[in-house]
Amino acid sequence: MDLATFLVQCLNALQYGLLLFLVASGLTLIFGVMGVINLAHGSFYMLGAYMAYALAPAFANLGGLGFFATLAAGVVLAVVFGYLLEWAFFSFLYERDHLQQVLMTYGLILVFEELRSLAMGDDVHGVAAPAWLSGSIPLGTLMAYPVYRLFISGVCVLLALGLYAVISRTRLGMMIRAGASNREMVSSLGVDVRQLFRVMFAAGVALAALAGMLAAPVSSVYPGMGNQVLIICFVVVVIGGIGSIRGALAAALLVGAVDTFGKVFFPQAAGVLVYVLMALVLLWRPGGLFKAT
Amino acid sequence: MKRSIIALAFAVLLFPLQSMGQAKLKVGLMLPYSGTYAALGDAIEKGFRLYLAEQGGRIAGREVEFVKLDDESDPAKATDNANKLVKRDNVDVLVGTVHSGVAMAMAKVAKDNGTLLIIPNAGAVAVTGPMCAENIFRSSFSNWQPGYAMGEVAAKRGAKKVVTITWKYAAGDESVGGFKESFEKAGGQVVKELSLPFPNVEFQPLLTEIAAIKPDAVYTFFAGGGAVKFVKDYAAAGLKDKIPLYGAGFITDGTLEAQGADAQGLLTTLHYGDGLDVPKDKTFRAAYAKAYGAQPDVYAVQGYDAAQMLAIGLNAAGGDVSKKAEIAKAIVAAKIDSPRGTFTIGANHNPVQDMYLRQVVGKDNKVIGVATPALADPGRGCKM
Amino acid sequence: MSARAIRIAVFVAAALALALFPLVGGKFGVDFVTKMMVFAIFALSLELLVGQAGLVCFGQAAFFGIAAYATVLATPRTGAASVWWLLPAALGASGLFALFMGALSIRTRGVYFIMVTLAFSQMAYYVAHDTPLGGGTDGIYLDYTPALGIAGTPLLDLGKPWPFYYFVLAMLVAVFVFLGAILRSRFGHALAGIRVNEQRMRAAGFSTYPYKLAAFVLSGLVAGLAGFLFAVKDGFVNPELMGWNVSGTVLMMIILGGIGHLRGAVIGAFAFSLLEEFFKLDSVFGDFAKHWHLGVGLAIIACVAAMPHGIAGGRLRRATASNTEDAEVHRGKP
Amino acid sequence: MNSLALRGERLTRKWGGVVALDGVSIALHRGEIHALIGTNGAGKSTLVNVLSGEIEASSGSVELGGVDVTRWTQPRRARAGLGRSYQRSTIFPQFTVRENCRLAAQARFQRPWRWWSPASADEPTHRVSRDVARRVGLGEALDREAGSLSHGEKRQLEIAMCLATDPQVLLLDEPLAGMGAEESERMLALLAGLREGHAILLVEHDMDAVFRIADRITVLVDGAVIASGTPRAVRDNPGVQTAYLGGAA
Repeated sequence: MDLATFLVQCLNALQYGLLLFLVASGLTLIFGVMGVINLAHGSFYMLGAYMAYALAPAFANLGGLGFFATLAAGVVLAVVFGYLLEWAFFSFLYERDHLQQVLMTYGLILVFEELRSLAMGDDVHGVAAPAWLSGSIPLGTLMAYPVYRLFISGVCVLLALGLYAVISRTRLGMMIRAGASNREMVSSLGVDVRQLFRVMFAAGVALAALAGMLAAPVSSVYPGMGNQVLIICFVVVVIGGIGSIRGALAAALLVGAVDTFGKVFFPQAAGVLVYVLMALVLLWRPGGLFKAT
Repeated sequence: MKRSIIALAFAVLLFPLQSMGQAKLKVGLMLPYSGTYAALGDAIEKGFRLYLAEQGGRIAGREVEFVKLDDESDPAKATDNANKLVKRDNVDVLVGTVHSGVAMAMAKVAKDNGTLLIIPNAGAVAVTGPMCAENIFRSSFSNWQPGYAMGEVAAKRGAKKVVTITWKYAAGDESVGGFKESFEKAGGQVVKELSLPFPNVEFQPLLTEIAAIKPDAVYTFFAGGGAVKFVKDYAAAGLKDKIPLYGAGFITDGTLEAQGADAQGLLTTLHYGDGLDVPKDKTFRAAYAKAYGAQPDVYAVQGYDAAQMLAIGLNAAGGDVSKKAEIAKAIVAAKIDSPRGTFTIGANHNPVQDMYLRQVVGKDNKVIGVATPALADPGRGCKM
Repeated sequence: MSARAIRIAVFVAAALALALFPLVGGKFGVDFVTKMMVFAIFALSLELLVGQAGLVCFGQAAFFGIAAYATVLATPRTGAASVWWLLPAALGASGLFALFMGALSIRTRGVYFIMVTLAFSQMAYYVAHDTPLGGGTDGIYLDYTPALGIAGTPLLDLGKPWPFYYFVLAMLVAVFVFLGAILRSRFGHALAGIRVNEQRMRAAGFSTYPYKLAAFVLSGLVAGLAGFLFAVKDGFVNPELMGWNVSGTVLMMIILGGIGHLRGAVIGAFAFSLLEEFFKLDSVFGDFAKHWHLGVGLAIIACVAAMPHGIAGGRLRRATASNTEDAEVHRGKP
Repeated sequence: MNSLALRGERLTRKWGGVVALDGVSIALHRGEIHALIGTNGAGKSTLVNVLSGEIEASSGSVELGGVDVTRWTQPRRARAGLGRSYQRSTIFPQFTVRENCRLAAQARFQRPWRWWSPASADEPTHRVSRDVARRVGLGEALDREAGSLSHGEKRQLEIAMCLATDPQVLLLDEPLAGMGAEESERMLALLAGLREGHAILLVEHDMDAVFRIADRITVLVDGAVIASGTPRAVRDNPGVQTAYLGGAA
């Protein structure tokens, strides 16, 4: 592998890892702060992708801005959806044991998949990237790198920085950090925990949905797309340490790199490598790379 | 609790028995009605029903009754599901399915129970290879066939060095195997076989690898969501106009709307396509459109032909499904007048058919010629 | 009659009912009940972990699938294998994987444990899925039904529905009795103690890790037995046997039947299979039957929502209470 | 004869930046009740946890019967004779009193692989559970479900479970908490009876009780020992008076 190819592969790994981070960050926050295991998180990713598909025609006449309008509308819808969902299905789950959380959210996956099937059918759909992002940057004679993928990476980096700022600088962030290491303490700080959880959950849903929307043009939208993402995000969260945004970022990038280079160098074992990585991390640090204490 | 379980047991075990006792021909449709392949299952059933409607709802003089079952494309439940149709509903014929793994399980059940099975899609080579049996037929293709045809095309078009890329799963391996066989026979060389785990769709690293290898052409086998994404990524990586992409037909079947401009001009091989100069196709398309208000696809054709094959066999056996030897003899001897053009059934019960070379033009897979005429699957390992 | 005598009477009656069922069940009925009994064994394996040891394992399908694959792969190409060594081989495979998976995952707790077991079972899934060894995604056939005999004389033809039915029934009874004995033994009591309050058990001097690991491996072995029976029954295995919805399904079974006692797993396995069939009945749900997942999903959600104190009662919650012990140490008196 | 049973040397435990224990040294002797007092948050429970091995010390060492056990896990220390009770009741509520004691006793004779023999048929553990239940005054309640006991009885059971493991050292975390006067008296009598043959660390809030029963007292403030000695010496210690006892003493 020559240097140019290697660099491009690094770029690929980075982009994939960043996208994973976006989904996994919501998952790890919901785990860490609220103590809820949410199997339905992948469904929010799917929801986002389908929103990108369904909403795009509504904003088509806005031209280049239509894409951003779609994203904005999707995020708003996702927040509202997450808020209502938390109220309806999750608010009473916090006191329950993990087994019930697993069950409830497993039931939700089934329901979401069927509702998706009823509402949108079972076909595969493509989503167009906005025209001004759909080009490629030529690299050397044959290689080219799609601009849209750079765009995804850029957005993810911005979001990661934004998340970092929120968590390390704001009062909300302080509560999140406190909650991740000690849930009961948050309530003793005089915070309305129910409201905090609802906001957190909505934010988690929005992050996953946004990831889905961003990914839609490169991944297309198809049934069952959420479950695939879910399990790899579990791996990311386990490696990174539950509740740790920093950990999620590091782990997502690590998983992205292992997956990308695994495909190139060990195509036979590519599917398993990520799990081997997880096993190794567990051996070394059962609490993940960045255990939230 | 206990009482409700017993009540449930009665409902589940005994309910379907009510409709027994007539001399209707029971056809068990075991197809995906939910999940990723639901649209395919639907098209197959519509095709099957269209032929039946043309025959006045009867096959070999017997009224047809359908027993439908959603196989969910889940091989873990496939044996149970097939058993349910065979043992509980006592179907005379099994028709299904799309997913190869499920079809493998169905073949096992059909072989064990001697039930007539017609597979209207799944291309698993084993079913008409080592698993072949007198009572198992396929109206579609084997995964090997489109690949083999494309190998010849690629060689004819002057490619010497080719990279293949597919999901690491049986259908992909079989398709690539077919391609490699004919391509290397014609003097070409497959320099690298790339693959990624099914149904992973993160192709970017592999595309980078292709760009680094710089082959003369790329052969690919993907279907459904993966096909859409691969074609788009291939174009986005800037490879589309520089390295020709050849594929088994599924890469552009039912996916063109989603692929848009990125699929234009792609060459694929399959046993069906748009703009075929076959009279039967024209009447079929018109009838299908009239009946369902939509254009048929290759899956509908396969469903239609499954019904035709069933009719041919049963007519020869006087409507008696137990006369398996006569059914098999009639089907193998027949020239089947299909919308895809006339085809026959080989000794291993897989279609011997023209493989068309098709090019994507607009939203059509336009047939531009015959890649390999009357291509028969070798049926390796089949002993009948 | 004492409660214990009643329990034994019900157990004997249920076993007798199952033993007599083939006389009235018909071909499909025998098949269907065989399947349910295999799943009952599978559910029992998970009940041991979840209900008795308090370990919520979401990767149980891995053991089931690995044993099924081992059964197929260890059968020679030329003829039938003897049950006497094929079954131990299958159990060995699932037991070894359980040892590996347990050794790593038991180091984690609570939510972590659930995710880690899920991820490891996916790893097993991908191995079967991506390597040509087991036929890849399409799966692989079991060409010869294993032979059960003593010194060359065949005892039972497991390829025939009736003998196989009774073989599975015997296995189910054996597993039930075996697990019942285990739970009454000192090991079982220690597990119960660990489930309710692991910290207290450690303070008393129990090294809880080996206990949990032993339970994990034992559970893997029992699940492996179910996998072996499944492979023999279907004569075909596929990676989806290790898929996460299989793990989810079996979890659902034990919850439906009621966690905390062995009979719950058996009742749950039967009830769940029947319920699933029920939602799929065209004659009841018409065209909507194809969206039967929706029915199952809503039923599950209703189930959770309707039972505020948990189907499992308070038992599991306390089991996870020890997970927050560290946090309580922080909070209590720094 | 050396009566030293357990010794903690310069034990420090930090939580992030917070120092919960700051170089605490403590020695427990057989035949003595050693009380540990201090305000809420002074680090009493942390010290008990560090001594019993439930949490690791950031630095310092623990010696049990002259053996360095700093690196030992809690179960190993427990098997070597270090028993503890918890502040909150940690009995197994669905089990009977007998079962609770039996389970604790089982830690001594584990033999878990004997799967065919029911736990209830195990004579040695039964004998132990009968003995310890009688010793703490629950001899009549052997077959009651532990969850149905009164608060005081639950605390007694807690002690019984400690005893069932046959410890040389007992770390008792607030055994009198939440008890009525009569129950407290019974418990104090019980503790006094245990002095013989055991080294006892008693964490307690009830000052009257502590000064009545303790042979030695250690006072913790902000994670550090400010005084240690006989009850009289501690009572007279001016530092303790200002920091802890206020003007009351």
